[in-house]
Formats: sequence, C-alpha cells, structure tokens
Amino acid sequence: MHIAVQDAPFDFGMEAEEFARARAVSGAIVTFTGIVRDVDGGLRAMEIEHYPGMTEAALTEIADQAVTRWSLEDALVIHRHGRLAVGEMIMMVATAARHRKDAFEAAEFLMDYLKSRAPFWKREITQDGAEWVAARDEDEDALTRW
Amino acid sequence: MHIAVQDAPFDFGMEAEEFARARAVSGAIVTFTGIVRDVDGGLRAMEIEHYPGMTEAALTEIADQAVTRWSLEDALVIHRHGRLAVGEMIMMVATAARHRKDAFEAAEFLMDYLKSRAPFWKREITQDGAEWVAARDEDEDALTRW
Amino acid sequence: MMDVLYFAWVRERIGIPREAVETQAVTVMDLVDELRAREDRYAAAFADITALRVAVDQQLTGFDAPLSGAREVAFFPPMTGG
Amino acid sequence: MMDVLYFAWVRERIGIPREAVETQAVTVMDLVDELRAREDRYAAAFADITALRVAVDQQLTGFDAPLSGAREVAFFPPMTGG
Repeated sequence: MHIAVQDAPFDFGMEAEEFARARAVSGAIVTFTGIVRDVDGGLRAMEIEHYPGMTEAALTEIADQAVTRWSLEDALVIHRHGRLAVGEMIMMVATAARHRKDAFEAAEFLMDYLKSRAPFWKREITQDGAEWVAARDEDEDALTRW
Repeated sequence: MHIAVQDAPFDFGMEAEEFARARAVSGAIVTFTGIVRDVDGGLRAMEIEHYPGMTEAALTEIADQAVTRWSLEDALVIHRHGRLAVGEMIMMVATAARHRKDAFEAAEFLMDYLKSRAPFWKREITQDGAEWVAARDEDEDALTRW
Repeated sequence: MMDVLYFAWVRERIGIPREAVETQAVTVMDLVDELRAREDRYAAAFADITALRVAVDQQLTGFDAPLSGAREVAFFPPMTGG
Repeated sequence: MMDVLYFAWVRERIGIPREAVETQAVTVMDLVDELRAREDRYAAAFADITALRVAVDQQLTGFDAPLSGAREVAFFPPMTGG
C-alpha cells in the first residue's frame, strides 16, 4: 500500500504504470485522477491546506478499509497540498483486484471518503480574491452508499 | 476519441498520462486496465481472436454511447489481439468528465459492454493445451444495469 | 453470394475462417439450416444455437433476422473481451 | 494543557493556526463555550457549529465527545479533498 501526502507534483503515468506492473495476480487495475479545472473561467490557482499527521492517518485508514472490504491486492493514494495551477493534478488513487467490479467499487469508495473524510480544504484563487470551496451535499450523500 | 485495436503492446502509463493531460475542462479521469493473470497456475499465454472491421465499429459505437450518455469530454479504448504472455496488458479504457461519478460510471459501462458486446474471443494456453474462455453469466447480467 | 465468417471454436469446428456461400436463405435461421445439412462438422458447430451469436453485416442481431441485401454473416460464441 | 488547532476559514477567522489552551472542559462542546466567551473572533468562528467539524487526537468525532486525556483538538469546516 502506498500513501503519500506531498507538496511536489507526481507523475501520474509513471505511478499508474508502476502500480499496474507490480501486481502479481490482479487482472483489474482502476485509477482515478483529479485535475484542477477552471469551470467558470478566471481561476488562477487552487490552494490546498491539510492537517499534517491526521491526513496520513486518515488516508491509511481509508485505504486499509478498501483493501479489506474488496480483497484488493493493493491500493495507492497520492494527494497534493499547497498551491496548484490550473491543469495540475491534485490527487490520484489506484486499486488492484482480481475482478473489475471490486477494483471499480473500491476506487469509488476511496474517492467518496477522500472527498469528505480526509482533512483537506481547497481554496480557489481568482482575480477577485480567494474563496474556500464549500463542501457539496452530494459528496456527503455519496457516503451513504457504503 | 481514440479507439485502437492492435497486435502490438501499448504503454499504459504514457497513454493514461497523455489522455489526462490533453483534457481542457475535465476534473475527473478514470482508467481501467486489464492484465493477463494466471489464476490457477500453469497459464502460458492468452490468445485473443477478433473480428477485424466489426471490432473497431463496435468499440466506436460503445464509446460514442458513453460520451453522449455521461457528457464525457473524451473517451479512449485500446484493445490488443494476438498472443499475450502472463502479465501483459490486454486492454485499457479511459474516460474524462467534469465530475467523478460520470467518469466512473462511463468507464464501468465501457467495460461491461466490451466484455460481452465487442467481438473478441479469448483462449487460454496451458501445458495441457488450449481452451476457449467461456462467457460468464455475470458479465451478461452486468449489462442489465445500463 | 454471401460471405460467411466463423470465429473462435465455431471456426475450429468447421475448419475454415470464411467461405462464400450461394444461398436463397431468407433469415439467418434458414442459412443455419442449409449449413447444418451440408456436413457433420457444420451440424456439430450449429448443434446448439443458444451457444452461438450472429452478426449480419457486422451488426449483432438475432437468428430470426432477415438476410435480404446482406453481404456478410458471421457466427461465433458469446464474446469474451475486456 | 491542550493543543487547539484551527484550519481553513476557522484559522483565518481566529487568526492563528494553533494555540495551547488551559482548560477543564469535559466535552468538546464545553471547550467551544470557553473559546466563544474569550473574544469576538472566537464567537464569530464558533457561531454555527453545524458548519464545523472536530477531531480529537486526530480522529473525527462529535461535539459531545469527551476530552479526558485528549492532547490535541482541531476545529475546521467540512473537508473538501479529492
């Protein structure tokens, strides 16, 4: 299991490739990547604050749960903090399982928990100033699935 | 949209990275990769036969459906045929959407249709000979979800 | 004249990947019956059509599909892609 | 003594990321009431606790959670990771 909380960019392609290559028995690999996007125009950067210490523990706990519940061979979570430009990758998860259904469900579970239960806070920087991103009800609701 | 049916290996990491990088507005990228695995021991290779002409048309039609239904910014399908060794990647799909739910669902839809509606046939080569892989009822059942 | 294609174990059982067939068959099922009547290897391949799938001009369809105007018919087992 | 941490707009409103607090508070809510009574910026930050989340010793919990033995309490808005 690989959990990383980091300021530095990560190489999505390389991480995905290595994750897939290292699996001995898994036939199914799912990855998810989140990218800073400028939906309304005018976004200059995204700042991500986190809770050092708790963040790593929360991500490890979430990944442990996913591995156990879906009998994953492995799971990966990388999440950046600090200042990110539009187009930069914020985070990625990867899951390795024998069957695709498990790999998909586990990746969705990881994302749903990451969104609402890992201590990250996003702030959008535009020309008009900075604004904290509000949590969405639908992200909280997504947890009821699990 | 990128659809490829090919004998040659593909570079999963590079394809995933390029797919993610080229998206202008998508915040969410999902990839799925299928790998030849030796579940029971003794698998020497996997041979994949396909129906040239129909295969490309079927994959394009499936991907078009996914793009429309989930408002994807883009979709990618690469599927190999010919003889593959254990550990080699058989295929990959990738989806790009604004929201993670759409990217995940579209990728699962692509996989479910690819499994049962794209004209590929797998044969497992072991020391005891060669055997066609039987379609699984659960793969057919998976289509009822869509 | 119509091209008839066989894939996977259907191809193996019949022994050839494709052939041109002279036929007046109205539906896929009519064509299956004509092929079955030819030789044992065809009869064996088409013994249980519930184990088979068919595409007419590269579109999946049913065994009751009409063949008027069709140039290519393919028979194969359920697909196992992905 | 207990370390109290603030994140995101809670940190901005209170003006500091962390502080050591001398307290006999039995529950998180008791601590919130003590902080609210200090100064306006605390009262403003804790005005609506339904907009807040709390972690005791880095575990998410509720405002009725006991504080006995706790070394670190953190207040922050709902998380927006991923």
